[in-house]
Amino acid sequence: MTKEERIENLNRLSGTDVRKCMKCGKCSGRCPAFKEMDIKPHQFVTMLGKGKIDELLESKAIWNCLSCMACVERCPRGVAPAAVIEAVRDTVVRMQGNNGIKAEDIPPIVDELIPQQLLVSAYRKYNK
Amino acid sequence: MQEVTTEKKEFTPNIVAFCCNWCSYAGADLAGSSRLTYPANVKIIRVPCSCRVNPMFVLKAFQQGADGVILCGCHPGDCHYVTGNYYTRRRMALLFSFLNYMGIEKERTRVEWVSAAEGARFSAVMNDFVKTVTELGENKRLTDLRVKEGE
Amino acid sequence: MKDVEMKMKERAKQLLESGEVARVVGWKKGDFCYDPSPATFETVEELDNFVYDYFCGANLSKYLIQISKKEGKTAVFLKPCDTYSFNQLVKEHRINRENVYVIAVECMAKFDIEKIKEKGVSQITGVEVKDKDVKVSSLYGETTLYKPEILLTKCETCQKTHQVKDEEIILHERPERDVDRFAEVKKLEAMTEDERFAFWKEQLSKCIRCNACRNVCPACSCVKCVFDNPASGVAAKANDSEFEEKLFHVIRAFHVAGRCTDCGECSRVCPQHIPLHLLNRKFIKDIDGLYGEFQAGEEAEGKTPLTSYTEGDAEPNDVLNGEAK
Amino acid sequence: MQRIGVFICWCGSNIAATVDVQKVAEVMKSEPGVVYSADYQYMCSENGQQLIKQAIKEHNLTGIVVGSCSPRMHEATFRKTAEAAGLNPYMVEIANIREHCSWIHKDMDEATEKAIILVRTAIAKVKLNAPLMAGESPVVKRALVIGGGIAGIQAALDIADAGFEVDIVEKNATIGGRMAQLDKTFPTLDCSACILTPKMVDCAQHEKIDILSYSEVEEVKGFVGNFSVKIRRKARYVDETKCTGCKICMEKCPSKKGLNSFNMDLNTRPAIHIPFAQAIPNVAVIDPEQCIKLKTGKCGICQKFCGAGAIDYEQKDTFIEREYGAIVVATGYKPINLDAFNEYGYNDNKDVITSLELERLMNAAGPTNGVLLRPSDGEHPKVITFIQCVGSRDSSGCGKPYCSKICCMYTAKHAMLIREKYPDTEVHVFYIDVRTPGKNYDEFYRRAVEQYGVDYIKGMVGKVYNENGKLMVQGSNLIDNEQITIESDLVVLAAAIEPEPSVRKVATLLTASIDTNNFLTESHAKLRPVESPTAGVYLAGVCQGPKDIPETVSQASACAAKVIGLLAKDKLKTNPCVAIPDESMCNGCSQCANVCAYGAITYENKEFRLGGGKTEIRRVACVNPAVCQGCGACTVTCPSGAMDLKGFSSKQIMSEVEAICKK
Repeated sequence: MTKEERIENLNRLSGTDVRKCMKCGKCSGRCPAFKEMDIKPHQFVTMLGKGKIDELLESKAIWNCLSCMACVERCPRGVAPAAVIEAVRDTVVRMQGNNGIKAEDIPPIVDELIPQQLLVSAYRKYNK
Repeated sequence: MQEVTTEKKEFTPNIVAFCCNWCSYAGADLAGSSRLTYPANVKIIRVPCSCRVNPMFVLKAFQQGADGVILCGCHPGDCHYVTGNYYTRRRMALLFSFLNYMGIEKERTRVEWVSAAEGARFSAVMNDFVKTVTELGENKRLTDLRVKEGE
Repeated sequence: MKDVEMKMKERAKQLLESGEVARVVGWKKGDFCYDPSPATFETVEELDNFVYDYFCGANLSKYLIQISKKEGKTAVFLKPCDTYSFNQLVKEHRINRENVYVIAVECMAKFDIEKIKEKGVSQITGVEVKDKDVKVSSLYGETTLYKPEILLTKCETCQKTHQVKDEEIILHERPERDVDRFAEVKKLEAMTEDERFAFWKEQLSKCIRCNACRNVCPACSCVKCVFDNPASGVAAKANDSEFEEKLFHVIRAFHVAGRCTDCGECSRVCPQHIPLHLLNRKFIKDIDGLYGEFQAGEEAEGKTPLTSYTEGDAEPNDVLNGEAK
Repeated sequence: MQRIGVFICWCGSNIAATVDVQKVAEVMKSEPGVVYSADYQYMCSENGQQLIKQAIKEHNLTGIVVGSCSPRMHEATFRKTAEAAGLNPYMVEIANIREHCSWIHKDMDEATEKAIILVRTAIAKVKLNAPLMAGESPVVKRALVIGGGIAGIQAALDIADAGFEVDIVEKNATIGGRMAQLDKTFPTLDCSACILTPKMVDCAQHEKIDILSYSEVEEVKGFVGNFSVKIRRKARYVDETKCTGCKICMEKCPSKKGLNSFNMDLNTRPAIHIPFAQAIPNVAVIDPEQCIKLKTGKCGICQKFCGAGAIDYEQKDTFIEREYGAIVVATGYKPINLDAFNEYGYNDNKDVITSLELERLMNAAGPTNGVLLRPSDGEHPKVITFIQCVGSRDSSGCGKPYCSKICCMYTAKHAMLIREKYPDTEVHVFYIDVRTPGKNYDEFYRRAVEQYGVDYIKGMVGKVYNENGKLMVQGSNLIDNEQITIESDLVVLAAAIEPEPSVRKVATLLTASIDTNNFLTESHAKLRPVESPTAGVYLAGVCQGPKDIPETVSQASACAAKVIGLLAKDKLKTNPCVAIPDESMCNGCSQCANVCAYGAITYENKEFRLGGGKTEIRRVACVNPAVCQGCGACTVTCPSGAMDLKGFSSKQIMSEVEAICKK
């Protein structure tokens, strides 16, 4: 994948328009995992906008993000920083070349309380 | 074969342009005062607002031998009459789509928004439209939809 | 169907006898079994000729423009498709709603006598329907036809339901259907410009300008038609260029755009069998696609798609180039 | 039979260099209906016009076509020329053979041929022209101002000073509006009341101004110059003519627990009250929801104590109807509701307040007599955190997509005032951008930073939560790329502002258009910024868009200038090119009214003869020529073609089309 394709791919995966960001920092202001993150939520948005893909893919923060979606909830511009982080995380997982989860792994771990939707999205996320 | 090609070269289409008084007609004036040329076969009819253009005027033009009809108005949101061109936009979108459905070449009809400041754009739009219609050739279809002669 | 007719007749009688209404609008028997016609019944005696059967395709709504102006209340029997036209006319202040008592009647689709004749059956004396089989009796004997093949064009894709009623006479449930009324339009859209032009040229060349489509259309209910208006510049009488003659159908279709309820009467009455409904349906399809689903006659008030707008509407050029939305 | 004269202008060499003007004039001589054709160097010159006038008289012309520059240039000139020669000015058509021909074409033959067609087209049109008369309508020399805030006050004063009667309709019990609630005003820090109340008094004392407080507009009929307005005077249970404003009733009233809306509900007031000390009119009003007498029938103490005998529990809403020539809308704004922003804890913590509440807390006439005490415990706050853009620039759907414009400046003002009055207070401001375009505005903001040491933090707050009685404000510091938490005693939210909701009703009554944010739309964003598209209606203040006091006052004065210009006329000349329905063809279907942006079309039931002694009543459209602007939207909507446009009739345009297309 070329860099351009990768940027496009990240934009598509995240489904968010980074140009809508007005750089207010409310996402990072709200983030409960802020201190642990090497790249902060608002930086994910601005760096994707600037095409700094390599730095993002190197980031440790993608494993610190709790996916609590507080940043998405609070963003005044309808930008979804968590979705960008998620997109980077997905890309990294996929680049590792391994399926994170196999279909046959699922039944034993199914708990009745786990929402169906979560399973489906987890399967989609961790499967190449 | 030979004959057809020479005939095409000589063909100059007859174009009717409906322009709203406040934006596009003024844009055409500006094109004039800036000496921005466009072909002489474009003739402008002044209307107060693009929403004054009745589909019947457009049809009449075609039926009388026009080869292309273009409507120009203020940019949406800038209408002198506040909402006029919004109605134009719907009417003409539906009318032109309908004419195309009846087999009329879609290149013959066009709506462009040209402000009073866009003299250069007016000229560019007209040049482009004339070029498109010239390539398309003479309008034979819309002169008569009901009678079997024509084409 | 006989049971429905009985019930309707009974109800009409009650309404007239009690004086609740001054007249009832319905259908009366014709010379043959297949040509009932719209009629006004003012006395119980007149009801002897009342009929409601598989040939009562006519839309009664338009008659109410004049009738609803008369003194006293008028009861009218409306099929599902007729109620849309009724609402649209109320919206346009053409029908005085207070003066009309609407009785919704069931409709199991109506037959097209021309299609029956095309099947080689003539001199018809009656029909009997059982599921999808239609037993047609004629002077020459009996023939069984397949119901879907002899329906009026407007009934083929009808999924309409009553939009207005003061009471209803519905004895049978209508089977659910899943049909795409735009299928024919889509087929035409998929053709090339040349093919489309050839199609319409052939169709419209058949037109004899009898004005039947205009006269039957509930949307074409102008006090005076634009084609009869010398100031419009299209009236044939005022113009030697025959403009009106040549582009009649384009203008007519545009005039009813956003107001046409797709009742299909135009195609039903066309003596030349021009599929005029395909013109109207193109507008309906475009309106649905560009400005959101809209069914004229669903509401008895509000604006039509052509008298409203949004700031982000599609650009005409984009629509032409298939780039809208 | 029409007798047409054609006049081809050379425009020096502007036209003559590319168009063979003599040939054009010559060709036109043989056009049917043309009885005279001539060319001249400059038609618009004194001599050229003389030539036209002479020809009109000598040849008894019934219509003329001038082949010249754009009608946008000289149509008016030639109309006057025609009129001077006794020809109806609307029997003139211009063929634009300069801008649309000679200037854009180089080939003489081509340009001449086109000029011939353009002149022919104009001839075809003028043959169908009909003499038109500009209608006249009288002007009622009185203006209505809706809203008694600073915008309404300024507009009213300016109009009244020009000698015209003005009524101010204010829905509250006093005029003064939002400005009366403010403490100091930026960038000069004058006391708001000190500059506003004299203007309020001026209004009250002005012989031309009538203040209708506690009143609302109920119905508007008519059109520019001739509005007829029905106004509801709400029952205030106090006779305005008798009340002296002595306030004894307020002292004696036993029901004192009503929230004081003037103080943003931060303290209470009696059921009978005067909203604030300098209220105009200085007359009490009874809150019927709170008054014991009105609720239970028992009490009546205020009536007992009122020396003027002004209390009247039986009072009912009354209606008055007045005529106006012009209407100014100045309905103002309110801060948005903050329910959707629970991250700032506004509803959960007493010490999270809005800026407007802070204004009252800092005002000497406010609930704390001007001493800054926090609402929860009355203590002096030591750390105060301001949060800007609360609900502004928010496209997520919770707030408003626009910038509220005034918040940056008032926040700087608050921060500065607090630091000056209480130097031991720590003041932080979270901002996204600081926007200070205005005279002395940026200097003002910089003073807050440089002189008063206000801590500006670039970043937004993510949440405010209460921890052991302290307000923890957690937000971004984007410059240092860190997340910080400030332990605060008071949090002040710069809530977005939105148009006062009652503007919707006013807009509907006036058929004035309104945008998606409920701001009234101006006629042209740049060139007609204080006029509504509805003729005779003008816009002042925040009802048209966010703005601060200086801008509001300028706009109000601009409105006044427009109103004065209108009222100074005895009669209004109306554009005669308006829509006209042919009643014999009208269906009364309402489609035309649906597309009319001006509300110019109404319907009435008319009786028509059907022949044979029969008649029929039909609903038909009527166009008010004083309101119609002549766009023609209705003409295309009309299915029967009953609606036509004078000066641009269907027949005229059709004939132009024909003239152009004929090969």
